[in-house]
Amino acid sequence: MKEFSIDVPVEPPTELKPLFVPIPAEYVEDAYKSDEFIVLVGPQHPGSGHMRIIVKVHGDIIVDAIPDPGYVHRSMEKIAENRLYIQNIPLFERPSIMDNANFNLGYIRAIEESLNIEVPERAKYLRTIMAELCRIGTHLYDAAILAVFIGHTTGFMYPFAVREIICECLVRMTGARFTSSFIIPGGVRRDVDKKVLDFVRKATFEIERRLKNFEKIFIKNPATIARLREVGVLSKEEAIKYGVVGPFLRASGVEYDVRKIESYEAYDDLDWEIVVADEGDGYARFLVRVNEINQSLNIIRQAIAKIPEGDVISQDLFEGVDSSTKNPKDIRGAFYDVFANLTLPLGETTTLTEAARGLLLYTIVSDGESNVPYRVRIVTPGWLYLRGFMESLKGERLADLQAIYGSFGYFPPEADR
Amino acid sequence: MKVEKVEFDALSRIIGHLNAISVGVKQAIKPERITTEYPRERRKLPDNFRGLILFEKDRCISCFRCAFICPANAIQMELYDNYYPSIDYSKCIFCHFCVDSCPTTALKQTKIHDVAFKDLDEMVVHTDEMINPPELLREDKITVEYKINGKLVLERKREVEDLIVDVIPVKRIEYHSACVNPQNCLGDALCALICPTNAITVVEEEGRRIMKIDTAKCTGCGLCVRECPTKTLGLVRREG
Amino acid sequence: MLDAIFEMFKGNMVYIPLIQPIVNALMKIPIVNYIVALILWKPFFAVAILPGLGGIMIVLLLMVYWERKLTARVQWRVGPLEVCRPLRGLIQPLADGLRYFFQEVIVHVEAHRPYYVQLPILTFIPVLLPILFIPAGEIVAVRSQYAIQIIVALIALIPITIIAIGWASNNRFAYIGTVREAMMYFAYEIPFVIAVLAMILMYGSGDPYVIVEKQTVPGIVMNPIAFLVFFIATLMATSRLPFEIPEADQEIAFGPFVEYSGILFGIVMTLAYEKLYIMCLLMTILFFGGWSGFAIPLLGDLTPAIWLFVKAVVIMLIIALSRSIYPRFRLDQALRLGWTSMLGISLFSLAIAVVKVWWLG
Amino acid sequence: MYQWEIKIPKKIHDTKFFGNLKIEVIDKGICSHCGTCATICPVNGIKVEDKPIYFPNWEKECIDCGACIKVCPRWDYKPLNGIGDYLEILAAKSKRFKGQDGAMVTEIMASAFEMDLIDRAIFVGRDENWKPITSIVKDIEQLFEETIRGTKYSFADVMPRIKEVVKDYRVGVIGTPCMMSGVRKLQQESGIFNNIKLAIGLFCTENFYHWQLHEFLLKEKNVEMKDAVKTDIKRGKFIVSLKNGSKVSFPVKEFDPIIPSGCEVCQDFAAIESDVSVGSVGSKAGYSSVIVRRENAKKVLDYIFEKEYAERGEVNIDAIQKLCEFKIKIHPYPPKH
Repeated sequence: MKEFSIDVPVEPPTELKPLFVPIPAEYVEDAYKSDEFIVLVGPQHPGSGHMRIIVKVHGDIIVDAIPDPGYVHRSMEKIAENRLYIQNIPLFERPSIMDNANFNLGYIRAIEESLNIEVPERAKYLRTIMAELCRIGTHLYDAAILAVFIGHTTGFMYPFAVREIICECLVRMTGARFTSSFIIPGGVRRDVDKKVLDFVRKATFEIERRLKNFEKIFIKNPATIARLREVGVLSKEEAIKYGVVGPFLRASGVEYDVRKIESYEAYDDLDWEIVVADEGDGYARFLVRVNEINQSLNIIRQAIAKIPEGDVISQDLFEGVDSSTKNPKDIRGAFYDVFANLTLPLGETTTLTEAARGLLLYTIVSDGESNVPYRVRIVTPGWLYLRGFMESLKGERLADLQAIYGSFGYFPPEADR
Repeated sequence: MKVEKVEFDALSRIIGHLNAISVGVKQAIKPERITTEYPRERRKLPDNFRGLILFEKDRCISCFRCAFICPANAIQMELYDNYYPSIDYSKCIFCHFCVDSCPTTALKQTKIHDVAFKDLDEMVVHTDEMINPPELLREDKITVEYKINGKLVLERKREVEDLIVDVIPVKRIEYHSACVNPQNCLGDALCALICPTNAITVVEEEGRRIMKIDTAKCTGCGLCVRECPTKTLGLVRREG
Repeated sequence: MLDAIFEMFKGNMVYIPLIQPIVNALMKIPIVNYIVALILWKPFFAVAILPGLGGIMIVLLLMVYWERKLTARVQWRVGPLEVCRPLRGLIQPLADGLRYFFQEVIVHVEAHRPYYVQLPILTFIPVLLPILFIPAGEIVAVRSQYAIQIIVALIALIPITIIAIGWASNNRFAYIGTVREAMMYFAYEIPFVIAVLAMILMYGSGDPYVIVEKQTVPGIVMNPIAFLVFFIATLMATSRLPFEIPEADQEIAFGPFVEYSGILFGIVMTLAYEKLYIMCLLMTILFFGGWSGFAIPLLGDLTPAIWLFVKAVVIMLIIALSRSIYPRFRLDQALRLGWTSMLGISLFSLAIAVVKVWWLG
Repeated sequence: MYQWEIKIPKKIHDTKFFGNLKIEVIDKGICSHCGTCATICPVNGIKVEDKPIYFPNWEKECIDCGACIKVCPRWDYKPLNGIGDYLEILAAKSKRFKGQDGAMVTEIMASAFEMDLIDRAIFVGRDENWKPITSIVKDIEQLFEETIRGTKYSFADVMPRIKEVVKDYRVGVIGTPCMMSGVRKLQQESGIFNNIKLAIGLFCTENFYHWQLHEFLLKEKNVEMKDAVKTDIKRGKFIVSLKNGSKVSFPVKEFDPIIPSGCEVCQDFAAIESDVSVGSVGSKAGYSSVIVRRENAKKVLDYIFEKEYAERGEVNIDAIQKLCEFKIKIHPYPPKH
């Protein structure tokens, strides 16, 4: 079809200038001279917010999408340089509060690797259970956001209701619904008793049962499938090229999971599979995460069945510490003595963690003598797959932007750190 | 594991629609509601719940550990007869590092998580306000507990849960400060300045300065040891 | 002159045995009797009370509450509760309306100020016009042989006001919203008209009285396909999920209504409910036997009006469920649905009607 | 009950101890700018910067402990002079390091690291303007950096940096004769400073404030310190070698107007109180004279020659003796004017 551009001089809107939009003025002018126009999605966006996407549309088709992240950048890496190693634990939970255990775990593992601490088996299992609970929570949260993006309010409420059960599990285990700061170098803060673990085990079945309702009303709902199918397709090659990570990479057919490749904690002892899909479209990305929830539930059940008795805090920590209490089951009373002057040996440690949304990297650089990190580098999954997200928007309809946004589960605080 | 392919032909679409509608109708008739009507009902919280922090003055040894470890800088030490902590709840993130740091269990967790403050100034809870729990206006008559027996049940009991938890104090070996390297001493008397219980005293005479540690008064907080620039002081186990 | 008008009123009053003693008493008082006569004058009663404005008010209050409560129920929540706890939050919509009243109305600089302010109020005209032709038993404003056709024609006016609202807003999102509204309008209007046509063909008349009379078996049983088309068209026309495309708050932030605030927003938001009410009245007449139902002696003339109203409201309450079941389709998917499947099955329903009328009598 | 006592010095003036120090030493102009007082100050109040030593707000913040007075080398000043006691005098040239002369300072420190005698050493580096920057060296690798070698002829805050490491590590210090006196006084005063395991003194006639030296060279001699690659004093002449290969030299006498008053009363040329003194005087070009004074230094030197890190040269003790006497002559105490 031949297109005719209207030869009417259109003034580019002045509103773009004072908004500190990171695009040149010519870009806007060019768009207005041709048949295209620019829509700013965000940052006060009804779905997620904290993120602006500058979208150039031609009719209803997105020609170009430029991300404008950083609205919730809190310079965590810099803040971390002024805090004790132990004080960074609550800080590093904050990028993604749903996923706190995984974010916590990555940091703690970096410290442990540097200090060469052997973590007791029981603590490892408890950490695995917590990490998986948080993974389910995050996937549910993302599913809920996806539902709200495509206008399904029930699809929003059901996952949040299920997440409430997870919160109940976490509050019984750790004492806080999220941001539990429960994982500490050398183990976990205190032992979790058998009753609570039993509750968690029962809760997994309840979660599974309730998710069946969710599956019928949202996941397998033809309207949902219609919205997500063949939308924002990233082929295997593209996904690798743009550095997409986590379930979104797996949705494009790449079998990559840090938990399998560089196994940590108790994942090696447990029986589970990497979930992969071939299509690489929005629905595949969603389904991969839905299936991962089932895998995670399976992991939790196995972990609770296999969990050994014993200490939860490494004895190495108490060595050379003049602490009054040296209880390997509860850190209470000795927390300050053990951790306040924690100093890492000179050098650099890096850990990879499979957070819910994908690969999470922590690098701690220590100068060997101060009790604060010299440098901490966090690379969050959100930041890694932002490029892939933007690329998958191109060529889709403006109405699909939300569906793709939701299918990626993009979480601005996590990406901005 | 490969994700199962989802059919999208006419028949499966119709089945999908019917499934969705059936769930909607089913839930509309008999919902599996998990909401609690909060101020009237209250969720039962576990004993280790990290809520408002209470303070027991007798146990406190003014060691400043809570103030030092606080990641949010919410704890300030206030001077009464000794130094005691006060918490700024506008900063507090309820990580309870302070509670875990306290060597004498002077700081205790409670299940109180819903306190209203009039303004920011009031959010700084001073020591004397921390000793007793805040005034509680409780509307709740019912305690709801999540119970899973095959299915999640919200067990509603007509009882009012006590929000204050009995904390078992941790066992602790007692210490006191001692002068281990008198030849290192500069006579700067920083220890005497920092000592929260005035256990270290300095008497100045002609040409000399006499330093004394009253071990009876000393709580073994270790502040002087941390402060001393020359490693003169050290902690010694209290005998008996 | 006045007497002549009074006589006209008196000659055509709604007879309700329940309140007849009071009416009789009031009719003896001068001046008041004029007012009472006017109110109970059937055409006026139809427009102003039932099934007209009064009905709309009740529907608005009930519908908003019901929709929120039902959605909450499906979603394992409680819903509005705190406004008047003994009534389980029944007057929540009233409180919301009150809030809209005291909220500041902002008219932004680039909007076309007169139209921007007037249009939400003007939308009442196309909404109320069809009500003139919807009879409820004896209570009717304008009696016409072609009432159904006229109602369908007048309903088609409503999207135009929405488009005008979007135009007056002068906003990018409002623009996208109006374009979507216009497109949706074309998608559902043709199958909708064909479905109505099928029913008219079936009953052999566009006169509601004839239609109701002929429905010994409800129309939904006679031609379920036409009902399906009509039902989906209703969802589309009133932009309810899964066809809440013009408003789409996550995508284009309430589309045509993005700039409205305060009471103007309140009025604009009721538009969809008013439209839904009219569509449901029409649906009741076409498929659910209109105002037919067993007579309640005490209510007299009011019985059919009540039946019509109750049936319409029940349908509305069922439609409210769609909101908690479906997400939103994309515009092109909805258009495809309108122009292919719905057009197809609407033609099929027409064929059924033709077959029934011509071959089966 | 623990009880111990500390001697406190006598106050001359009725003010806080830092006030006494200020009046008697700093304001009198006999302060050598060694920074020992800043090293010991328990409240970290005394500041050593490129200007006379000061304590901002001392009236309030000084806790009146008297430590600064106890360690000040110039409090109750009795000048030391001569070549001092020694075990051995020798000249040597490092094979591992390249320095201004024999690079023996770096060599001794590096060997001390190798012998596990010290964990940290405090060196003076410089920026492009030859402004001294002290750095704490943790291992031998850092010693191979270019900028920490060579004489800077400006005051540096070597002593205050000791405080950062002395609590936890064994330390090696390099400094001017006045700093060496300060180190000895510190060790007398508090046991913690026994962690200073090696003190290397430098031959010194006088030292300058960096800004004064910089300004002097810029205005009088039109020399930008940025362009300099080496500064040296040879045979009574100050020599600046520039990047373009040319050299600017002029008699040291011309420095007279910018010599700090503290240096004008100092008669200690050979760092008498150090463990080992190093300087260029008394040996051939490319060699350093080393005066070994104490056993610990002797061990290091033995180690160096055992491992053959350095080669010996001829030493001319008379030349050193001559300069010691010369310094007494030009820096009389009490000063004449």
